[in-house]
Amino acid sequence: MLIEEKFTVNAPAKKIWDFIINPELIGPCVPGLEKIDVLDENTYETVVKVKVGFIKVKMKTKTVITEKDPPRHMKTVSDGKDALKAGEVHQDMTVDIKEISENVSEISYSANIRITGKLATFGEKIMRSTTKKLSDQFIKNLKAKLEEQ
Amino acid sequence: MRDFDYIAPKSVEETIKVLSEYKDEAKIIAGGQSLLNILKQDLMAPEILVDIKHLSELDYITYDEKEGMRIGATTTHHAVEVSPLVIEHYPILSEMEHTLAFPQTRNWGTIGGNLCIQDPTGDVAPPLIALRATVKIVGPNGERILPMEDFSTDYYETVLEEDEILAEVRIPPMAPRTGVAYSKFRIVEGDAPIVGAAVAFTLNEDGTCADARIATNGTAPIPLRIPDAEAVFKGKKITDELIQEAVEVAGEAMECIPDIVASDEYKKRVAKVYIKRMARKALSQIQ
Amino acid sequence: MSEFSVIGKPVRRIDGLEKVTGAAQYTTDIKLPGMLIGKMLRSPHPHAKILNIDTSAAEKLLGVKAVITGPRDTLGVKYSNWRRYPHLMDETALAMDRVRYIGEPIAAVAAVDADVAEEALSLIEVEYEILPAVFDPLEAMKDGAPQIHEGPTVRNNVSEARHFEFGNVDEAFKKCDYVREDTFYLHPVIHAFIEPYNSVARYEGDGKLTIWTSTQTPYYIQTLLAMALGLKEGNIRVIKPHVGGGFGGKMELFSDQVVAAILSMKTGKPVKVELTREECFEGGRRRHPMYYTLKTGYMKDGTILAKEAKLYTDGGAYNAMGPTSLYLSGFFQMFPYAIPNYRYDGFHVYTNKTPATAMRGFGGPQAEFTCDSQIDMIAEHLGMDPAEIRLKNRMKPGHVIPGLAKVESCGIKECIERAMESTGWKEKKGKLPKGRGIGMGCYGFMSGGVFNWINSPYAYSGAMVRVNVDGTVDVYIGSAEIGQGSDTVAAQIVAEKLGVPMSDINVVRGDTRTCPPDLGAWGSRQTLMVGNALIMACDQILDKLYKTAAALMGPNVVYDYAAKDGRVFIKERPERGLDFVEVVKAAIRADEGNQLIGRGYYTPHDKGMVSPAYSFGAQVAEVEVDEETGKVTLLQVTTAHDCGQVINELGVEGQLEGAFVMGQGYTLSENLVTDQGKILNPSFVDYKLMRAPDVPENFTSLMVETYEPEGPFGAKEAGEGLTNPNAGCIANAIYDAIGVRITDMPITPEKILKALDEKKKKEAKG
Amino acid sequence: MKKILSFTLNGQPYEVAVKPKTTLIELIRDEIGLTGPKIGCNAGACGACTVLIDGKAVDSCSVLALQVEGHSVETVEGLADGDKLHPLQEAFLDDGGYQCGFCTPGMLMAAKSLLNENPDPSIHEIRHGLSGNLCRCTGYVRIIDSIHDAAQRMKKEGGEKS
Repeated sequence: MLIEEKFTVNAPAKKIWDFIINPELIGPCVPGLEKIDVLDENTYETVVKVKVGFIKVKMKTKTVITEKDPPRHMKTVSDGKDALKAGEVHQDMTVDIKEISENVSEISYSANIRITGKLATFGEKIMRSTTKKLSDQFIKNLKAKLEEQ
Repeated sequence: MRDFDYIAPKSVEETIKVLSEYKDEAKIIAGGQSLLNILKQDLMAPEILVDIKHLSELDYITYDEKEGMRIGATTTHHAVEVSPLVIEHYPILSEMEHTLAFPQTRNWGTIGGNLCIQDPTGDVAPPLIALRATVKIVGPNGERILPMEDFSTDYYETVLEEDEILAEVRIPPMAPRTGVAYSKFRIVEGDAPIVGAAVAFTLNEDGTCADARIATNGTAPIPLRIPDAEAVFKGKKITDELIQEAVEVAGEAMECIPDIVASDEYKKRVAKVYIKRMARKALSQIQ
Repeated sequence: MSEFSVIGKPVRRIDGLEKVTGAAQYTTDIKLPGMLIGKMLRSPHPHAKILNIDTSAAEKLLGVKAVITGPRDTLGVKYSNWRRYPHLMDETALAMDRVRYIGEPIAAVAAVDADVAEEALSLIEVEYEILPAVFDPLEAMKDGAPQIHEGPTVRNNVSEARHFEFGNVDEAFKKCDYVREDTFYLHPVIHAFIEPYNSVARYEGDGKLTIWTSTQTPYYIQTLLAMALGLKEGNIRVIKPHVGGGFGGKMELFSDQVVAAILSMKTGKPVKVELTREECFEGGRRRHPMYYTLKTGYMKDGTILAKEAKLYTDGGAYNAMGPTSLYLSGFFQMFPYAIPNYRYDGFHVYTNKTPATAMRGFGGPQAEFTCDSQIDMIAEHLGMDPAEIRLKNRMKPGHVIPGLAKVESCGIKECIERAMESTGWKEKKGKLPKGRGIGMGCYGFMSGGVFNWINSPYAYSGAMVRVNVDGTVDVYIGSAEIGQGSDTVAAQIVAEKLGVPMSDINVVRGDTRTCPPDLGAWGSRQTLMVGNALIMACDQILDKLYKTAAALMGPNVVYDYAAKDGRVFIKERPERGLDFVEVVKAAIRADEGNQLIGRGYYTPHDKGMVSPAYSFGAQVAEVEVDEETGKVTLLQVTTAHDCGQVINELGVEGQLEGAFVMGQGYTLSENLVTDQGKILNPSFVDYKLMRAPDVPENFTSLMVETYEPEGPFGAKEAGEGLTNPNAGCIANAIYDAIGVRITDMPITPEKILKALDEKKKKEAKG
Repeated sequence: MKKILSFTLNGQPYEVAVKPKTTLIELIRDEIGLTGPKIGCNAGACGACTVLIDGKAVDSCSVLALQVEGHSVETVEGLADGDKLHPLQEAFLDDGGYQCGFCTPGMLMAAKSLLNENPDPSIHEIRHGLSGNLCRCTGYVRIIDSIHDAAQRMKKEGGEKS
């Protein structure tokens, strides 16, 4: 499943970069985030609880930032496992930030998500809508945080 | 399937009590035609199943000239399908049930269970919405009545609290000069719908539209009532042009989700075709 | 008027009573004392190295009796039906150090019940190193693509290439008035037999093992299991109870069989391994998806001079029967037409998906879809009737495909003509109201594959017939009844030959300990091959009986004898004869009480590369297309099939109807959808099979009888061929109805609407 | 923890202790040992496990065993009357209504349910009545014919009796 989003934020690129590179800041924007542990500069672990239809998923995920080109480009690889073994999620994400004007930037990201196990099969229909919903929620949170200051 | 405990309460009252006690550790089973599949996949792991399938106090179909019809939640699809009362007063419901899933599903599955699972492609809700049905929900604090279209909240989710059950579907008497139609699109017969549409019209004596109802399945995470499209008809004489206009309005309201069977654009397009066809069919029943 | 007593007559099947009373025993019904339940752990990754498997927690679980992994508990033998061509053998029962598709078995457990076994699986910890994966054959062939198998014969994931050529293709193309080239895509579907894969193994000690299993090929299982386990073939007894369908999906050795055997050897108890439906999808097999390019050169009068086919098949992670599907998909491109110049190149490409294999039609459905679609395009281009161009280019009896095949009997002309007549083709073609259309598809199919990949030293089919003193007959055959009715056909052939009633025939089958070796149920081979073996066996018996009868009657001249209706009599003087039982008794006495046994075998000789005989057929479908939704409804379908002499009419009709409906699903609804190697619809809820209300209400099967000299009583196949023309036939009917052609299978309503939109756009532009 | 279940199977009363999660098909096949009904998909989609509950076809894989408390269950094993086959069975034999036979026990019970309710169904009604039963071998045509034939036989038999 490939998710591609593009949206603008009223903030300069540098500000966005500092925000998204910091797990402590970006973490809370992720819907359902329960816990975040920063392991090192480029690695962090999260526990996210989401409801996919009637399925309650508790995903423990390790994310590694594999490419950094501040303040324009970053790549991450994430591997997550559900506590109840409903499935695993692997995600390769690319984020690009483009400053459109002094205080307006465009963020585009594309996430190639591979889901295994029951989540992938039984939840296929719901997964797409849920993923979209979560992604929308994330963007909303991110914008709110970045634009509030 | 994971192990669970099982209890078969003897009444609705007892059911509510059990639910209040176990909260989200309990799950209600009626016919279980969808639930068991979910449990077999270990996608849900309740501590206890509360079986209401056998509750005869929820298994009934009655009709009253003033109040209309009441269908108990554990009434099977098959009972609705063949009920003389249903066939007489709301033939569309019998027709809908006749093509719902398989005979085996209809013989054991219940109308309430179907609504509570809230599969967004489900057949039952759209015609009920078109018929202005309401649902009775019973919980520890008594009952509440909701319009059918307000019952579902999301994919496989409803307004029911952990200690509530859906007890009854109520359908008001059909107004004179009313036509109702429902049909669905499938590639394989007997299969779940890809999309479906229900349309109801009530005409004034002068032939103008007194009321319209449009509801679809498979076009959003929940059964979708589309008031904006209904409004197109209000007070007007229903023509093919008007139907086309309403269909376009209806399309705007849909948020179809693509899946392995069809894209979102295609689903929307076919749902619009079905609204058009059902509108014509409903109209033809009155004229 | 046929002279037969049983052949071609409506007889009840010999397995009927047990099947309608629920008494028929399938492997899944077998429960042995002390039996354990085995389950397999499968890979969640399409391509990964296995770094470590920790089974310690699973082993400690109460109720677990054994846990096995590939490297620790198996011989790691690579096996498959390709014993003669070892470079194609690429699969092991459990992964050794790498997994190549989602669903590949890694470890297995035996436990006291299914719950414990499943829990044990969840306790096995596997450490993977995820490798890059590739899912499309064209991607997989590119330089730099992940390499799924190493080995000297595999290059850029191509495990096998097939080429054949005859005539002078390039010259012929130059001579042609027109040449056209089209590319088609064929999608993956599954066999969808209703009985899942399952086996019960019981190790008896001393290297002896009995296995009950749902298979089309008991003999292959015996030989390959011996190889995988390091046991002697003869010490392995394979019992095939009733089988709940196969369709090509159960003709190989599978992990459930090997794992059940190893678990039984480890625990000393019988072990049952039964796949869930989801496992049948993920860990089973499928029909090959293909990119198929077809170039055809033709003359103004419709004569086809040359063809060139090139295809890339998505073989999945292992070869399975892919190389033969590949070969046949090129071969059947020629059928049922006389193509003077032909070149074929096919490539079997590994991908990180479930392996693809033989499935009813064995490469034919893919070939015929492209062939039938394109021949209609050519007909349209020339303004010819599609039936006429087919008739013009048809094969004729005696047709020779250089180096590949010789076609003796061929009733394609009659098939086309009868299908046209029965459907009112001439009145309908191009004349139906908009939204309705009629289309044709034609085919020819093998009647008994001559492939001996397994390298069996035995004959392809063997048979033994024993006549008891009371005249009852025991028939021992190694062929595999999997629902197609082959045991009944065998009984009919013996009853006819010996002139005894069907009720006196007892068929002993499905047990390698008692039955002769036989290559099994694939390639539409059973009627022809076992039939011929049975005829040989019966002839030996008749020879003895005729000599005995002659001695008993002592006629003054040497007469020919015959056996019919319970009598042995002088052919020219039917009134002069003896009771069959009397002759049998006398024959046994005369031979010092030695049993009256006939033995027969059949192996085709000098019959080309593919088959000793070919069936033919034509199909016409009338469809209605809803132009607002794209939905296709089949109004009427007629098939005319040349199966030589009909042996069991009810059986032939049933096979034709079943094959058609399978083809209908292939064309319109079935599709195994994957996303990065993960099957998204591994259930009968989401994988859309045709159901009773979808079958055309008006289905006619016409039997065109020819006489096939190589067939028993002149008979040929009836079970597979008709799977092949459906997609092309329906596609052609859709084109006739609404003027859009779908070349990308399956033909979904959505694709039809899209094509209609494009057509309208084009028309608007002018 | 197991619970006690009382029900009738092919006319015989049964009292058995079952786990709550045991499905009806598991009870019938694994505990009681009647192997007529089959498991094809275990998801209520193929109908191979079809049995009758109170005369109506139900997928026994999609019913918890405990839910048939007090009900009457009938499997294919209960279809014949001793040695006398049910007209449906006779018709399936004569008309080729089966091939591999794996779907047949479910098919027969779905057919019986249909005929219980509608003794004289049209071909259309039969097709519709079998929508819950998958058959990969026959293409359904002969099954539909068999059921139509059985209905005619039953009508004739009924006529002879009265």
